[in-house]
Amino acid sequence: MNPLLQVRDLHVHFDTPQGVVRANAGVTLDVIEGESVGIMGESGCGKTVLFLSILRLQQPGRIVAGKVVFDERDITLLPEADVERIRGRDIALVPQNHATALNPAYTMRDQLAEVVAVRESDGRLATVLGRRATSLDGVYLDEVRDVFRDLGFTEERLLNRLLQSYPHELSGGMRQRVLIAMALLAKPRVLIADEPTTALDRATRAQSLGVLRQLNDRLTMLVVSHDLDAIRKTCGRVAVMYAGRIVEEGPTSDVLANPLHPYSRLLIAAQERTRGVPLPEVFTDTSDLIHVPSGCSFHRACPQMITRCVEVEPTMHDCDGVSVACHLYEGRL
Amino acid sequence: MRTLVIFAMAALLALTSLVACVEGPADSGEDVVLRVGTTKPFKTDSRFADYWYGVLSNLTTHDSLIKLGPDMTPVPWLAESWTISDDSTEFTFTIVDNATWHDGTPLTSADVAFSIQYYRDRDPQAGWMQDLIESVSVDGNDVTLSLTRPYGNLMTEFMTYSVIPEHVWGDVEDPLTYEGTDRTIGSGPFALKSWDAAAGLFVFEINDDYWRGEPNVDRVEFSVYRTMDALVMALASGDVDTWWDYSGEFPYTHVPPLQDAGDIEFATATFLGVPAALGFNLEREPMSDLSFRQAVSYAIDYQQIADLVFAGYGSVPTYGFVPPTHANFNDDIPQMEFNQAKAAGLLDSIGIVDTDGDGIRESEKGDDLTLTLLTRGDKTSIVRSTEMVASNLRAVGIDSTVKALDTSTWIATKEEGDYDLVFFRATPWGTLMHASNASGYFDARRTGGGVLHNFGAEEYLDACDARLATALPEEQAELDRTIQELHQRYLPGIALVWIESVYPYREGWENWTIDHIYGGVVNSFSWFTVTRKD
Amino acid sequence: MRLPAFIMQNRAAQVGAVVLLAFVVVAVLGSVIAPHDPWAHFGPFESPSSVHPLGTNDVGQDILSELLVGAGVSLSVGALAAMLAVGFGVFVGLVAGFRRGVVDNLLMGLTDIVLVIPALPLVILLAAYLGSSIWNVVLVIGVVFWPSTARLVRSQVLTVRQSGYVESARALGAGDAWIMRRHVLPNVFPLVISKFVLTVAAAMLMEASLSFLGLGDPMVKSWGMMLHYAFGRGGFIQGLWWWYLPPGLCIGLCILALTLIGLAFEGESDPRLRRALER
Amino acid sequence: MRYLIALFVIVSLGFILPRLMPGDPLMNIVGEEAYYASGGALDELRSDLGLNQPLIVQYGRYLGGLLIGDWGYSYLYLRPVFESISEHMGWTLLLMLPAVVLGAAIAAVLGGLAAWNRGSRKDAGLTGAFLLAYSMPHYWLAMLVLFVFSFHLGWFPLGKATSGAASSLPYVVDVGWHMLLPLAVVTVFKAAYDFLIVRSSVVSIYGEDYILMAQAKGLSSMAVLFKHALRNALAPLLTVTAIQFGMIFSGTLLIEVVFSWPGMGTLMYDAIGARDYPLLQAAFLIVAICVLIANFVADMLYPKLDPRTR
Repeated sequence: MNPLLQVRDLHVHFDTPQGVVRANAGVTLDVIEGESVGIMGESGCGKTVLFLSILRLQQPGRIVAGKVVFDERDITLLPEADVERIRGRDIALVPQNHATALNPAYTMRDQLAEVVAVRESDGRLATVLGRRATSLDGVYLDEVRDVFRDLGFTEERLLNRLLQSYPHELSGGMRQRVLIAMALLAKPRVLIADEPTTALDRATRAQSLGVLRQLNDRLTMLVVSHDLDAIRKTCGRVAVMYAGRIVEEGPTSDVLANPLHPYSRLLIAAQERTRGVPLPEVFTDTSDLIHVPSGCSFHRACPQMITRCVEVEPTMHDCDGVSVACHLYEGRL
Repeated sequence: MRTLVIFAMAALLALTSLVACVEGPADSGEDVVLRVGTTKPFKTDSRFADYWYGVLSNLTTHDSLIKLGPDMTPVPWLAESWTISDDSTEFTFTIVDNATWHDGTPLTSADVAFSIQYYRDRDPQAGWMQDLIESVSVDGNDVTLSLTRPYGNLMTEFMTYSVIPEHVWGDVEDPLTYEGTDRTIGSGPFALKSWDAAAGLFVFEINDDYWRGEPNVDRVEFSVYRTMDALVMALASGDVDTWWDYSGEFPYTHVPPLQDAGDIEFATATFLGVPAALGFNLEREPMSDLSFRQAVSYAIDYQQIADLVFAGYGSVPTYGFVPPTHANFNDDIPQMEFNQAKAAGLLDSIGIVDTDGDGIRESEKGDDLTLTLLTRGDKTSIVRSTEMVASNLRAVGIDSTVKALDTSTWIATKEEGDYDLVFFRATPWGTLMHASNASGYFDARRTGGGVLHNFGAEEYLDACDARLATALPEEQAELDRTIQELHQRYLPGIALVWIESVYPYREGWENWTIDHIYGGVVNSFSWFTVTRKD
Repeated sequence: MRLPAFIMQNRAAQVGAVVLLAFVVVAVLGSVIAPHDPWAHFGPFESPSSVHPLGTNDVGQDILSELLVGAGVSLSVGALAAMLAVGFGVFVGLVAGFRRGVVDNLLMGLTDIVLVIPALPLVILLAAYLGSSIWNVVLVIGVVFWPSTARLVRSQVLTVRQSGYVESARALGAGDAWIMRRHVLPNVFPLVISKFVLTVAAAMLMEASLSFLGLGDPMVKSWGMMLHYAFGRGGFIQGLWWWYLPPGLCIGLCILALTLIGLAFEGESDPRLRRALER
Repeated sequence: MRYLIALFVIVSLGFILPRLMPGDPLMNIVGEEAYYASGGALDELRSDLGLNQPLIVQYGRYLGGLLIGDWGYSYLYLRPVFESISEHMGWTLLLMLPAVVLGAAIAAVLGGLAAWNRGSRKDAGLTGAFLLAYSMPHYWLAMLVLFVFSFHLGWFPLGKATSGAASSLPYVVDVGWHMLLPLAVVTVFKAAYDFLIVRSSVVSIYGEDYILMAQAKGLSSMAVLFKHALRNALAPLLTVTAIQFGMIFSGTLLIEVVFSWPGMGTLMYDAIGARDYPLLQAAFLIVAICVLIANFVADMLYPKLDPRTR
C-alpha cells in the first residue's frame, strides 16, 4: 500500500561560519500507516534534522533537494499556513529534552489547553490567546483526564495539582508524561518521538516505553533514539543513520540481531555496552558534513575499508529484507 | 503586564496631582494684549527672593521714586519733585498725593519712608544703605533722607528701588521667605494676575485706576523660554510680540530669521553697557606694567570683534571704556587702536622679547609668556571675543590658555585673583554703579559678584570719592569726564566693543520709548507711548 | 579568538568597521587634509562654496575644516574616556571576582551606587567643578562609565572560577595569574572589547551633551563644541543646515559604527544551529 | 540592606559634591551686579541659611532634617526644597513613565518581529532604524524635531508644559498637546535602547526547545512570537528598564531643556548653576531613590514574569 509518509532523497544544508553543513545528504525513507519506524544514530548524524524537516522546522537549514510527501502532499512545497495545519494535528512531536521543552512561563493547564484550542480551530494568535486556550474545562478536561489515565496517571487530586503547576515544579517523569499527553491530545496520525527515553530514570523510562508500546498499535510512529531497548520494544522497522545518510534499514529484529553495515555493527555494539546513554562522538566527525570525504563517508573510520570505498559512493542494496549502503554487500542477493 | 498597570497608575496620579495645582485664567475680548518673550530664569513671583522678578516688578507692578529718563537724567515718578542739600547729605522727595496701591489703599509718604528703611534693614541687596542712610523723616508729602556722608549716586540708585506697601510688609521679618499672596501688591500700572511656573507665564492685568492714568496696554504676558532659539522661533511664529531682557543684548546671530519672518521690526539704540570687556590682574607681572597693558590694547583687532562676534552691529570703543550713551561721555578720549607694530614695540621696550625664536616672547625670567584668560563659559559672545583676543595676542607673540567657567565658578576664580586677563561684561546698570563710568567694576574697594575691583590708583579712587560726594549735576559732569580720562591713562581694563542694541517687535506696535536700563522697548515709559494699529 | 574573525562573520559589523576606519583616517589626517586653518577667520555665515564646501560659522571659520579637525578631538575624547572607564572597570571586576569576600562586597556596593547615580547631572556637576578643559571632560566621563564593565567582568570571573576545570586547576595549585591568563581573559576579552567600543560611543555622546550645555572646552574644536556654537550662535535658528547637521550626523554615524561593531562582539550566532546539528 | 547603604552614600555624595564646587550660593540670590560694600545683611542671610557653620555641622543638620522629612530650604527658589522638587518631579514623571512604558511596548513588538525575521530585510530595516535613533545626540534630534514640527509646520507649541492662560481647552488636553513632542523623543530613545535588548534576548530564546515545541504544536509564527517568545523576554527587559532609570533621567534632562519643560532636569541644571546646595542634595537623593525604587519594583515583579525565580 501507499506509504503515509515518504521522504525522498532529502538534502538539507546549513550555512555556518565554518562552511555549508550537509546535515541530510539524500535521506530516503517510507513510513506506512500504522507502522512504527526507529531511527538510530549518534549525535550529529542528522536524525534530528530529518524529523525537523518532516515538520519543516529545519530553519535556519535549507531543504535544497528532495521532498517530504505526507498523505499525497509534498510538505516542502506547501504554503506555511497549510504546514501549520499539519504540524501537531497530523504529525505531532514528543521532543527530546523534557527539561526545556515546556515553556517555563505557563502552567501545564495553559500549555495543554493550547493544544486543544489549536486542534479545535487553528494556530492563529487570536486563538492561542483566546479563552479556550487558557482555560481547560468540560469535555476537554475529561479528555485530558483520559489521556493521563492512559499514561498511568489516575489520581484526580494529583492531576489537578499537575495542571496548576509550572514546568520547573515537576519531576522529569511528569514533564515527559505531559509532553506525551500534549502530543496525544492533538490526535495526530503520525507521532515523532525524539529520544523518548533519554534523561529519564530507570522507572520512568520503563513507564514511558510502556506507553509508547501501547501507542504504536494506535498510530504511526517515528522513534528517534540511541536506546536499543526503546527501538526493540517500540519499532517494527529501524534505520541507521550516519553522516546525513541512511546506511542500513530493515526489520528491527534482523538489524539489531545481525547488523550488516560496519558502522551499524560498531554503533550497536557500543550501545549494548552503554545501555542507551548517549554516545560521545566516537565515529562521527561532524566536519565530514562540511568537507564530505570521497566515496563512502565512513571509510576513514571503517575497520573493513576496501579501496573501492574511497572512490565510489555506495548505494542501497537489498540483501534478504535488509537494505544496506556498503560495497561489501554489492552483488550479494 | 503588571508593570504596565503600575506605570499607568503612577502616570495618571502624576497628571491629576498636576491638574490640581494650576488655574487657567480666561482671556477677554478686544483688549490690547502685549506678549513678551524672555529667557531670564524666573523662579517665583517674590520680588525680594527672585532677583529677576524684582527687576520685572519695577517696570510692571511697582513704582520707584524717580526713573532714569531716555536722556539718562532723573525724571519724576512717585516723587513729583526733589531737593538736594548743597553738601549732598540731605535728599527731600515730595511724593505725589494721588497714588494708590492695587488693593485701593492710598500710597502715602509714610509708605515711602517705610520702604527705604525696610530695604536698608532687610534687603541683602541694599547692604550699601546701612551705613549711609542715617534717618528718614516724613513731613506731609515730603520724605527727607539724612545721610551719614555725601552721596552723589543716590538718585541713580533709587530708580532701582520701588516703594512697597507698609500695610503688607510692615510686620514681615524676612522678605526673602514671605509667602503671602499680597507680596505682589504694588502701585504700578499693572497688577500681577498669575504666575504659572509650568507654563513659564506671568500675566499682568491693567491697573484701571493707576495714578498716572491708564497705560495703553490692557494686559502684558511675559513668557519664559529656556533657550534663545525657542524664543526666536516664538517671535517669528507670532507666539510673542517682542523680547525683554534686563542687562543683556539681543543676540545678533538670531536677527536674520526674524528679518525673514517679515512682520518683525527692530528698534535700535546704543547699548549703555559694554557687552565684552577685559580686565587686567594688576597684582601680577607683567600686567602691572602700563606699557604691557597698552601693548595688549594695541594687539587687539577691535573691528574684527565688532564684525564677527557682534555681526557688524558693534563699533570700536574708546579708551574711556563707557559708550557715548552716558550723559557725560568724554569725547576727547581717542578710539582704541589696532596696531601690532606698536604692540610689538612696546613689548620689546619692556624686555618681553622672543629670544629662543619659538614665536613666543619670554618674560624677564626667560620662560615663555603664557597668560591665563578667565572667561564666562555661559556667554558665547564673550567666549568668542576671548577666542579672538587669544589669537590676536598670539600674533604679537603672547601665548595664552583660556579658562571658560560657568558664572559661579567664574566669580570664585576671579575673587581668588587666579587669572592674568579676565573677560567680563559691564551691564547697563553696572556702568552706573558706584561713581558711574563703570568705576563700580574697577574700584579696588568694591566687592561683588560681577565686578573686578582690581584697580587702586590714588588718583582714580579720589576721583571716585569726589564723584560719590556730589549730587550736583555740573560737578558730576566734570568728574565723569575725569574718571573716563583716568581710565584711559591707567587702562585697568579694555572695552572690546560697543554695540547698537536691537530690539525686535511685531509689526503694528508703534511709538515705543527706549529705556537704556530696563530692557529696551519694554519699560515703564513705553506703557504710555506704545500703540497698536489694527 | 582573533578580532577580525568576529567582524568578518557579521556584515553589519563590516559596515561599521569601514565607517569607523574612515573616521579614524580623517581623525589622523584631519589637520592635514583640512582646506583651511579651522581657527582662521573669513567672512561670517557664508553659505557653501567651492572655497568653503560647508560654508563658514558665526566668526567666519571654515566649517569643513572644523569638522575634519573635530573628528580627531571627538574620537580621542571618546577613546581616552572609554580606556579610563573600561580599564578601571576591568580592574575592579577582576579584583572583586578573585578576592571575593569583603573586598568583593565593598567594590560591588560601590559599583551599584555609581550605577544608581544619574550620570549626566553628576558629570555636569564635576565638569562645572573641574572647569571645562577637554582633559577634565575625559576624566569626568571616565569616572562615571566604569561600573557596568566591572559587573560584567566580575560575573565572568565568577562563572569561570565555578567551572570544573578551573577548580581542578586550582587543586593542582594553579595561581590566580595563570587562571586569569589561561581562562578568564580569553572569555572576558570579547565582552570587554565590545564594552569598550560601546563606551567610546557613550563617551562621545556625553561629550556632545556637555558641550551643548556649555560645559565643553571652547578652545578645542570638537563636534560637540561645533553643535554648541551652531545652536548658541544662530546657525540653527538661521537654518544653516550645513553648519548644524554635519557635526550631529558625524557623531551619529560614529556612534552607529561603534555600536554595530560592539554588538558584533556579543557574537550572536543562530542558537537553532546547535540544536539541529549536534543531536 | 544594600539599598540602605547605597542610599546613605548617595545622601552624603549629594552633600559633598556640590560643596566641593567653587562659587558662593548667595551670589545667585543677590544677582550678578549687586554689590555689598558692607555685607552686613549678607552675613545675616548666610547665617540664616546656616552656611557659616562648619561643614560637619551642616551635614549633621542635613541628615537630621532628612530623618524628620525636612529636605532643607532652596536658595534659588527661597522656599522649602520639597515643594520645588515635588512640583518638578510631577512633570518629569509625566514625561518619563509613559515614555518608559510606550518605549518598552514598541521595543517588545518590533524587537520581537526583528528577531523573528532574523537577517531578513525587515530585521535589517528595523534594527538599522533603531540603531540610528540610538546613535543620535538626544538634544540634537530634539532640536530638529522642535524646529520642524513646532516651528516650520507649527503643529505643536514651542516647548513648555502648558499654555497656561491660553488653556481655553481643558487643561489636560492642553498638557497632552504640549507633551507630545518631548514624549515622542524620549520614547524613541527608550525604545531604541530596549529594542536591542529585546531583539537579542528573543533571538536567544529562539534556541529554546519550548519554542520548537510551540511550533511543532502547529502555532502560527505570530502566536509563537507573541505568546511564547516575548513572554519570556519580558523579564530581562524589566531588569534593564530598572537599571536604565537613571540613564533615562539624564536623557530627559537635555530634552527638558530643549522643550523648556519644567521638570527635574531643568531644575537640577539650574540648581547646579546656582550652587543651590539643598536643592541639589535633594534632587540627587530623589532621583537616586527613584532608581532604587525602580530596581526594587523590578525585584518584586521579576518572579511574576519568570516563575522559575519564585
